[in-house]
Amino acid sequence: MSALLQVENARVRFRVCSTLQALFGGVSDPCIDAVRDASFSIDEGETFALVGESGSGKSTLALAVAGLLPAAEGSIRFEGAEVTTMDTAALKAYRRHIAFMWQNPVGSLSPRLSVGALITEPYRIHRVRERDLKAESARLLKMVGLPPEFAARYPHQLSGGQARRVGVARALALDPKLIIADEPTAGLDVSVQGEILNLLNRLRSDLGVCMFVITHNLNVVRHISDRTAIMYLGRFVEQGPTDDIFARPRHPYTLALLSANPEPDPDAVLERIELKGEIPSLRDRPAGCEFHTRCPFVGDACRQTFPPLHTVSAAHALTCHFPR
Amino acid sequence: MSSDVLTVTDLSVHYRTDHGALQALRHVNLDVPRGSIVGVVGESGCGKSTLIASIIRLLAGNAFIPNGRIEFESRNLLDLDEAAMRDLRGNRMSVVFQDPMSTLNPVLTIGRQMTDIQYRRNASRADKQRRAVEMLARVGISDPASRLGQFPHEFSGGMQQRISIAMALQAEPALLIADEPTTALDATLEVQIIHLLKDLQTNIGCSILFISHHLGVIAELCDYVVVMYAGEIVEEGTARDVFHRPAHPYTEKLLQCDPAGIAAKSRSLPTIPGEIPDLVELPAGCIFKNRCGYVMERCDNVVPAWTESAGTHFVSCHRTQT
Amino acid sequence: MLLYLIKRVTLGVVIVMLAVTLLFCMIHLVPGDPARILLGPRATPELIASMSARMGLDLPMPVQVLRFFANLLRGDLGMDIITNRPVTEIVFGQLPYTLWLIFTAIVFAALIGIPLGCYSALHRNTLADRITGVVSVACITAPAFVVALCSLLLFAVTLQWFPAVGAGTRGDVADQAVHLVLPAFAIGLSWIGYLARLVRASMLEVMGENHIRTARAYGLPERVVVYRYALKLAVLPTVTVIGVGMGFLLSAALFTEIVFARPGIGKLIYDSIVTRNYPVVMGSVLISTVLFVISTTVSDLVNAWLDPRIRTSL
Amino acid sequence: MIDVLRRVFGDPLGRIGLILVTLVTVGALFAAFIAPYDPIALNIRDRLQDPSAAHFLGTDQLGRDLFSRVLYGGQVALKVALITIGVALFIGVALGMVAGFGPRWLDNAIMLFFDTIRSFPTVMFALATVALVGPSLETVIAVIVVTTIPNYGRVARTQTLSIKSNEYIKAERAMGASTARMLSVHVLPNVMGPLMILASMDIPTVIALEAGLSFLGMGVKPPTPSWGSILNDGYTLIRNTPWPIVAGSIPLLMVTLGFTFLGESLRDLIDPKLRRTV
Repeated sequence: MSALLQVENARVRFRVCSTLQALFGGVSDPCIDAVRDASFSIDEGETFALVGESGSGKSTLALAVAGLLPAAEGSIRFEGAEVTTMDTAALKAYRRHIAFMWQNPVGSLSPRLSVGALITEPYRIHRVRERDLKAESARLLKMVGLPPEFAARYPHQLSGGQARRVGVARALALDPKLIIADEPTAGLDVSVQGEILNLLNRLRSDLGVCMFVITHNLNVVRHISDRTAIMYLGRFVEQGPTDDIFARPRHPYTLALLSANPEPDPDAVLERIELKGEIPSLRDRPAGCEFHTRCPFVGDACRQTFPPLHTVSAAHALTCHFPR
Repeated sequence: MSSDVLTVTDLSVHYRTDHGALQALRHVNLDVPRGSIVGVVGESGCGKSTLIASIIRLLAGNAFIPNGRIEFESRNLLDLDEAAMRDLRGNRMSVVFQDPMSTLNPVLTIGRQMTDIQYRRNASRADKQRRAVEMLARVGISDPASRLGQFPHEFSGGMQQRISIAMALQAEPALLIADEPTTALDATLEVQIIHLLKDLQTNIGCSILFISHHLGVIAELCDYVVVMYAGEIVEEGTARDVFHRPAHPYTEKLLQCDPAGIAAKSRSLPTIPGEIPDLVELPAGCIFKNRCGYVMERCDNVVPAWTESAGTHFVSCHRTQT
Repeated sequence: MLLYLIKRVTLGVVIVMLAVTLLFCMIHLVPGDPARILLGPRATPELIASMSARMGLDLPMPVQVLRFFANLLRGDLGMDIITNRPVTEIVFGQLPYTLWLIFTAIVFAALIGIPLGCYSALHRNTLADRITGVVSVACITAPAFVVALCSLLLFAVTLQWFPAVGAGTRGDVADQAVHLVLPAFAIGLSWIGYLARLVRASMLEVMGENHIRTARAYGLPERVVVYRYALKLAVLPTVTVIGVGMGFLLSAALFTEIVFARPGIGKLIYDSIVTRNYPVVMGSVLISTVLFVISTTVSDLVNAWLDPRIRTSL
Repeated sequence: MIDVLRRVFGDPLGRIGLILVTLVTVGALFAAFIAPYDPIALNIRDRLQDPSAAHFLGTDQLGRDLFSRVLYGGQVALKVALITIGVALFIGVALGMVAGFGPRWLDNAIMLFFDTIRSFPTVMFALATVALVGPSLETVIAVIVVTTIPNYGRVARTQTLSIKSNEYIKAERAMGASTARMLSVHVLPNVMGPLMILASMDIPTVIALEAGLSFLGMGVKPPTPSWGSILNDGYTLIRNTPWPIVAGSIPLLMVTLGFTFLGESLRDLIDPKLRRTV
């Protein structure tokens, strides 16, 4: 099995206060772990989804994968090459093979460039001179279902859905091997969400590109990803094949997330799992199982010890004392 | 006294723009029965926010109301002067807004803001504070007395939304307007807020006008549902009617599109192609015709009438009228 | 909070030290011997040498800078080379005049400008707002020394309503107050306009924020919404602006003091520059720099005190 | 460009500004054709005259025609304003962008430099320099350049910082763009808008500063006409005649008002959001 991307025990730290402040304020550690012990791999042609709520560290992990944030520990390998130790030139070469789709569709487009210039920006950055930029922009626009006239428009003249498509077109420019999509449907109406998801699915089957999707919306995940990981407080709590996770979620947090997405039916029998309280601060991680402060099924063991890795199948694992 | 707390009749709201009048709301009819929860569903640009702003009469400066009545507890709000209107706000009707981070004043303490809005009560400061503490406890804020002295930014988003709800319900209003109160929150917090609202509604016995684009939440919380599209109400009925027997093609499509309703894994999700028409130069006929799958000849130039499809179920579509 | 204070004060000290060093460098990089310039072309070499020694100019520059700082720590800014009085005594003798002038000007400007800005914001796009807007802009741009000259010409020389020169008799408060009117007006006029525009803009911004909508949605009386909920936020930027504006205020004070022949630090700097009295120049520039640094620091602290969001993040 | 001018002209404030600025500029540029007299020719017989048909604004103590001196004085004012603002803008933007985009220590160092310069009250700094170097137009220009660099630098830095946090810059970085490309293609065009407006509103400040220095006798050398030196003459003669002060004040107020109205009007047209920051 050839993994395109292999992440092992990645840890990303952020400095939250200065050393001086830490010294004065009696804070023992001026850093927090935004991501901790994250391990996953994405195989050729696969779509991997990372699900979590705000502050779970999912976007941070994606930035670390792209080499945009340094990883404090662990390894991130792309086609066998270690990303964490790459120099500037190697990183630039690496970034030819990965492409980002950003959360904010309009905000991720430079406001003073036309759509045509925006989607051919990767060619200019990587000095790809053999291609005819005008023809390329028409080709890319066509791939994402926009008419070629759009090349002359500016970002503020685009609707949310159109800006998304431009973002996809730009991501496709250099025929990347991996597309990292951060909240691909955020801010879109449900009637437009489907269009973007369908587009991503189509590109995947047509081009065979790998995708790394980051989202808080489990409904999105179900329809586009092969494997899914759930993140809480910077750690993976459950990881496995998407179908398995939806058919039989094992971690209480996964359960709660799934039940928080009710179907539009007033008669649906609701077994909503309501979590207590709010996500704890990363500065002050709970002892034992980090989810125990909110878990409806909390037991004594959860307060004491960090839960062991529980393996359901070769591909499906979770960290919980009492898997469902 | 009618059985409805709020009755909106034939309400239109336009905005003056450089290109002409933008007709944000057109001939809207809406009832909120006493003690019920009415949900308003619609996507961006459907006129939800304008509807709320016109009910609480805090419309933008360039808005005007060419026709309509908004009857609240048997008085037409559009006839009231500013003082009378102000007397209703926060008293008989109150609002919970979408973004909890920005709805509270950042430089005043929670306690100050919660006692300020009790200015109508002829009570001592201590008494007002006691009332604030009591309300905070009711919305599930632990150790409320000591938190009165804190500023909004010292609370998390979910907590801020609880405080907003506490403020809104402090005067036990007859009508609570909730404008996408959970959109800015994470899913697990959304569940908490929905349950809180439902509990408080039963306890206090007020009516709620609940605005959301989240179909699942509306289905779970609301008794009646109103579907809006491009400034019009296209369908209205009990939650069961609307979600089980959608009569308008837009409702039908919207329900199909909601990924939460699609249990089977699908690589090709339903969508509603096309875009909302220009509200300055309205097309003739049905407003939804350019995106409708059942479009007929009549849709092109005849505006569909508002008709009863079954009992409490209303719709404006030519298809149901044949 | 304490840490922030320490940081600010350290930064202030560093800035003052850099500024003084810069001034030293300028004096020394400029061609020509200050002692020679001071004594004129007919001075004998011996006289120049002794003057140089007295001013410490014969020492290498870094030593001079260090000596200056060492003396500074003892509160000694050197001697006036003409009158031979301590510079500190001269500077601190003049400082109160300038401080009073600046203080009166800014209070006068705030008292008129802030309410004017509020009024404009609340009556947006009315005729009154437009007129206030145009007048404010016109006031902002009028250079202080031109206003000083024109008001001197009109109110003192032609109409003779106010005295033209000086700061009034010592001890006679009424006389001193009368002498303050025109200079304070000259400095404050542009600040009226500036504050009015600033308060109007920030008031409009605050009034558009969501929490004001919330306050209205609770039926709070408009008076409470404006003065308790909005104004407190809207005046925050003015505090910063006044703090940073100390530099402009001092510059304006210099012109006004010269035009009205008032004592003060600006006049002192001007006179000592004209007479090449370097120790006095150094001393007074140092003091005005310190004044500026203090005022920006204080305004930041006041801001933090007024705005709980900043207060807790410190 | 034509369109912008037309829109500025449509706004009453903008129209006044445009007219005032045009009047002063034309007067200065074509002073040689318009001025009825030589601005430095002495004519002791006609000294201290009140305004008349022969001398619109009267004459000074040396009998020089004040109207002619005012026209030529405009040349000095505009020259100083354009050169200083151009140079200061260029250096300020470069430093500001580097500070905003570069590493933390560089940012701190540049900011410290800005703060130090700013902490000298401008005029005192100018006076000190002029006193040391000797008065001349070049000195005035150099001093004003140095003191206004921090103004532009700080705004450029703030703008850069806010642009830097935008997702489109992150997107560029993720595509592997170099710092030079990000700065020149994506940051600079977005920084320049607000700065151009700020610069146009700084023109009157600079002109006033030059006039102020000349008023103190620290600017242009006599007999070169400058609005400031006209005012200086007027100040010494204040008890004899009001006209030199009037003659010096009118063009100064015209030009400051004109440029400010123009700047305000431009700013409202181009970027209403900027009201607060400038």
